[in-house]
Amino acid sequence: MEDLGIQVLKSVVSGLLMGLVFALVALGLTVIFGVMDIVNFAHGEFLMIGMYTTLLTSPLLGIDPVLTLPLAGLVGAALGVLSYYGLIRFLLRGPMIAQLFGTFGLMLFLRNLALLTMGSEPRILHKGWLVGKSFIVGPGVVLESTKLAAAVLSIVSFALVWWLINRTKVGRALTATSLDAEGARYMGISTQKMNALAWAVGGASVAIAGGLLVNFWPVEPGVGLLFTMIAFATVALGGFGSVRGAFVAGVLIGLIVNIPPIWDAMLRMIDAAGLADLQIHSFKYTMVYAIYFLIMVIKPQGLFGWKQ
Amino acid sequence: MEAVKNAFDFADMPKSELTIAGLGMAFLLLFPVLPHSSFAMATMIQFLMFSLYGMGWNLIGGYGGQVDLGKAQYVGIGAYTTAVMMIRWDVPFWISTPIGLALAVGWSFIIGYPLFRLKGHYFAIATIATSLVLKDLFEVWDFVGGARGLELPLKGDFPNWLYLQFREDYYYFYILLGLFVLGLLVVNGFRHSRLGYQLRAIKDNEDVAKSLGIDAHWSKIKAYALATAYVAVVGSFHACYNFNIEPEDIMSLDLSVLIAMMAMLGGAGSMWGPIIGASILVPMKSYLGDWLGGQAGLAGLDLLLYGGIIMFIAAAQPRGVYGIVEAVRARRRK
Amino acid sequence: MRKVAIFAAIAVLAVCLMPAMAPAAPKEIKIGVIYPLTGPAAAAGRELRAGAELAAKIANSAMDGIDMTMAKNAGIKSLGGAKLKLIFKDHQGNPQLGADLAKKLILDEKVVGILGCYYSSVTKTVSAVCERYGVPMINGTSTSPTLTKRGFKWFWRTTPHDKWFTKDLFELLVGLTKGKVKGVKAVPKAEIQKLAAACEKTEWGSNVSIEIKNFAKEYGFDLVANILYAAKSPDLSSEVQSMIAAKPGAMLFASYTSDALLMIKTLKSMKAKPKLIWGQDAGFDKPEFIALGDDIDGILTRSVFLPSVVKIKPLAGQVNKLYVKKMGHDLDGASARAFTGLQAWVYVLEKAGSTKPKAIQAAANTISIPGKQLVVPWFGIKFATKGDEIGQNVLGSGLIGQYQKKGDKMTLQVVYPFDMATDDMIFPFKGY
Amino acid sequence: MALLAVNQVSKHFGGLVANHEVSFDLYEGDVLGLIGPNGAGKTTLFNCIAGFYPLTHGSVTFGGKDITNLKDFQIARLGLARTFQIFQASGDLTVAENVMVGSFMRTRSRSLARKSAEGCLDFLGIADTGGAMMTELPVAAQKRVALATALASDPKLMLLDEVGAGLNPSEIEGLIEILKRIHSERSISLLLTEHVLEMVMAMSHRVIVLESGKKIAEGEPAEVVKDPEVVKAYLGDHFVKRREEDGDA
Repeated sequence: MEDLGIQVLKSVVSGLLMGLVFALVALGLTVIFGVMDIVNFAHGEFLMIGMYTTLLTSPLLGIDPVLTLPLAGLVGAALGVLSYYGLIRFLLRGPMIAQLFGTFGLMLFLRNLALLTMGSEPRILHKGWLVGKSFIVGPGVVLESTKLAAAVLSIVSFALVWWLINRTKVGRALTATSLDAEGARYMGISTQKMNALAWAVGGASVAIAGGLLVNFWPVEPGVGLLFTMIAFATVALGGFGSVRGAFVAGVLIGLIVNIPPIWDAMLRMIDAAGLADLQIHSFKYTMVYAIYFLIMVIKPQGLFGWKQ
Repeated sequence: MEAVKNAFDFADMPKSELTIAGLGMAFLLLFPVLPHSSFAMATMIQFLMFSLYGMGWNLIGGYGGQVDLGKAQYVGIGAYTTAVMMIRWDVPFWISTPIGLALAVGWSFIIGYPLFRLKGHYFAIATIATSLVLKDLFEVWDFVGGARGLELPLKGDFPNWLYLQFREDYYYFYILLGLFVLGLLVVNGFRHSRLGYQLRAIKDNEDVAKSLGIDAHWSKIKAYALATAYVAVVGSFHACYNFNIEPEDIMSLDLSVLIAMMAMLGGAGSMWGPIIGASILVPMKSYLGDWLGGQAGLAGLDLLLYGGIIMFIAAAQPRGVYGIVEAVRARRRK
Repeated sequence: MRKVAIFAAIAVLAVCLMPAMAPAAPKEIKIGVIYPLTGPAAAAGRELRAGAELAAKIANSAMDGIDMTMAKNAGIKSLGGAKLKLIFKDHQGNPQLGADLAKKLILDEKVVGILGCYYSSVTKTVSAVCERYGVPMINGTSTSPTLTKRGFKWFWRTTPHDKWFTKDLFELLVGLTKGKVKGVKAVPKAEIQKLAAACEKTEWGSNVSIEIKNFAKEYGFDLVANILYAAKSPDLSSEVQSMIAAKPGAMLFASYTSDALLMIKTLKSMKAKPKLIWGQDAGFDKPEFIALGDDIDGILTRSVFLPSVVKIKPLAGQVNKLYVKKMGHDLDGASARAFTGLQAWVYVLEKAGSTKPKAIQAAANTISIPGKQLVVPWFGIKFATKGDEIGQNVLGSGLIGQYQKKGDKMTLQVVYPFDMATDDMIFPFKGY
Repeated sequence: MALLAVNQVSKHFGGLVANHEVSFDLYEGDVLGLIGPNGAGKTTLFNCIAGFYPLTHGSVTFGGKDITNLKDFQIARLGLARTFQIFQASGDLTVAENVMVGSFMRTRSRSLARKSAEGCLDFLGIADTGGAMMTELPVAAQKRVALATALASDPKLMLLDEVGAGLNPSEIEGLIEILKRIHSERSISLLLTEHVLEMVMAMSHRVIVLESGKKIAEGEPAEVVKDPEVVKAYLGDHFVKRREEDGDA
């Protein structure tokens, strides 16, 4: 019983951390969708580029990886703006199908550009303030430093974006654009600029996330897809375009993927060896998708969705 | 009977298109006797398979405008039904395939009902989710070999028509070509059917469609089931052709996305679109991959170009390559 | 419309005009080699290609200072000194593409036989093509046990497979309890009685998982956690938590590189303290893994070749020297086995004295290559012709190496088989 | 018996009351006008009748059958067609194909559907546009296509939402002509909402006035315009002022 209690505690802590990481990764995606109803398939590739930026510039500049984060953000923002003016604004004229198609092309392009220039082998950071450190706080409850930093950054970023959207002039302009692009234009708001801004914010936030994550996660050209799928589920579950929704959904997904150890602890407690063959671990992402599907069936707009 | 007449009615197609289609068909019929490399033959078989996948996808994704990114689950159901039935009970291809088709279509009704309550992006992501859930289940289900997959035993005595085992690829080619022609006729019939018109009306404006007595939800489910039939049959064929199936290969997100991409590149919602898309991307994948990756050592350059082309087409003409053709034709008409 | 027509015509022409290659020159024997030269396993592909190329070079020219019969004469002697020509193809990890390439090699390039393909899933489809066409295929690097369970008549495998490797692990564990391991006193069995395994959910990983389960039972160990995890997962903390919570003495893994890296990092962050960590090759012997440095000091990995083998096998040293000259680094498990795979081809052809499939088949089924001819520390090469593993080399054996930090350098020392040990084993693992 | 009976229909959106206890009857052969200022709840009422919105309270019967809980498409199949104020078409279908979709409500056969569609286009005097795409047509023609599509579904009653909006006076005259023919030659009852009062006044046998979601008057057009409450609520200053502006211009 005690084992189970501790395991629940451990899983919740680990789930919260991971959930905040998922939310952080999904933030940019939901901002972009909120403003212009586009799902960016290349989102994970922005993350990958942020990871490589930190990985490569940190030894080059001789500074700690954490200090390169502004640079990663800058690269992400530039890439976002470039993508917007080079591709996305043309896609906006077409139907949703063409938008998915176009950003998928962007994904292939960026991923294979990385493959061509960086090679396929995964790489990791070996040195840094956050690398390889973790803190034990209580019975077996571990806080890994990179995840902790990412979780803090996640909360700060969400608060910042929330503030930006709800409390600033620019934010109101963004909201106006997302509600009614035509109307916003009459009010003297440049839709183009607002969209580009959304891409800059979206790109920067996910690239910074990447720069931070590379302190713990290995990076390879294909790393994006692992996170893209989770980010998609996060954003859709929360309701496309809802910042609050992405936050809640991210944490929810983090908690879901940490259920298996609790299950295992339960099995040990009741000594049900036969059930161990169920392979609960191999279902952890299955559970995410299944729960996503069930919630969508009950609530087709997502948890906090307001846009169709 | 009118359904059959509709399937053979090509009167609404421009003459130029019919001419090209006729030439293309003649080329396909003669291909095995023309001088060709075996790699070209293998590429042609891939082309036919992806054309059929794309035609299926196009029914719901193109004509219905519902972006479906979960077709691989039905490839899996078709392929696994054929493989399991052959391995366990020696059931020939020609019997297991209709059963696989029925299972796939049944499954499509079960998940189609809740799926089509969703719209737009929610729908697209949900199709990915359902496909991944099914794949994960197959990966731990021992009855179908789990992640290890299934290998179809060689029955010997080539050519073996019962189990679709041949030494030479042209047998497979002609079988696929038969399916391809059948598939084209069914698409043509579908275009002219009540469901076809209704589905396009739904894509145009769902509220107007409903006001015209169209049960949008049910129409989408029906078209989805028909799309599933295509994919499942080719899945069954794939199992026999490849002799080995694994969830990672035939139920992956990659395959789902590839199917959708080919159809979209060629032109979603037009009859020739998926075929055009497959005729561009399949040879590109095979030959460019071989030249740039295998020989020049420039890993990734082929897919980089592929991504570039997709971006360009999507930005220039959202209706794909066929959309460009139509735009040119419209300009000439003016 | 016209544009499309032209485009279609060009596409069509491009497809059908791919010229069928001219028939093989008399003094040349073409072997098709299918490896993952690009894609996620491109790094391994480079090693594999270099290994096979080196073997071909040695076979094609007379070389001094290498104690191998194939180095003595230029080309295949029984075929009038015909030279080997390797035709490399890249399957990118895609089984369907692999099968198409095999057809291309067999029908267009008219190869005598095939070598490949590293990934077991690709080897499966390629060997099925070879079986259909009656073309011999030798496989040197795929370790899925199922490959030789199919009763194929045209497929031979030189490398030991995962069942053997897993068995080696359990022999080592038993050896530990009996004090057979170099530099380690007998360990009370209770210390390593409990095992926890995490294997990736793929063809390969799930086979390893099954083998671990079976052998644990056979050797009397308790498998307290047997996890299949989604490969290329963004988070492994739940898996590691479950493993740690089961309090195992040994942790066993089957992972590719990025998962292996994330797994070690996660183990470290959660301060895991098992007595022993073992990896089923793959991700556990890649340069980026070795670059983890102190974190992997004391970790075990199975292999068939480790650079330290040269200490006990002079021939390996001779070949390794050439390899270092070519590539700038030592042979590894992949390149040594690719080398051996092609070497088997040379000896089979020599014995057959013909390029006719039937003759090659007969030669392969009766060949016996002594262990002293090989760079890998095996007893030799001799293929099973009956029983439930037709085509499997019965004289192969695996190694278990341990990462040990010597000064600044991370080395891999052999700890199993016990009589080949190159250094004392570090036990227990120091933990994180 | 009434063809369409609307009983105490209310529709709330959250706290907002869009329709409040609206009742009226429409008899076979009627041409009924539904007027009211912007935001009076005309379109919402249409959506409630046609089943696009679930009702908050009340019931609707059509042809003696309770259709309150039927789905939109089921109601359409009973013979209640509606047109939309804003007609958006992405342009996948030609005009003829659009109209055929209407015909397909009554037949499965493509040849029959085509014949009926051609008849409807001909009836509306736009037979020559059959091959064009919707987006290529001027607004007036688009409106006629929408009418033709509704007509092709062979309804008993047509709900026409702002069918005259965006048309110039001569186009409106033509439209009135057509609607009269639809009413007389095809014997279809009509329920129309309209901003363009001239049109409603010219066509309707009876008029219902909605204001803030409530029915405030019902009667013959000539009577209703005299009703002081209607004048105050709807026509009032606004109407007078607009008249003057038109005069100035």
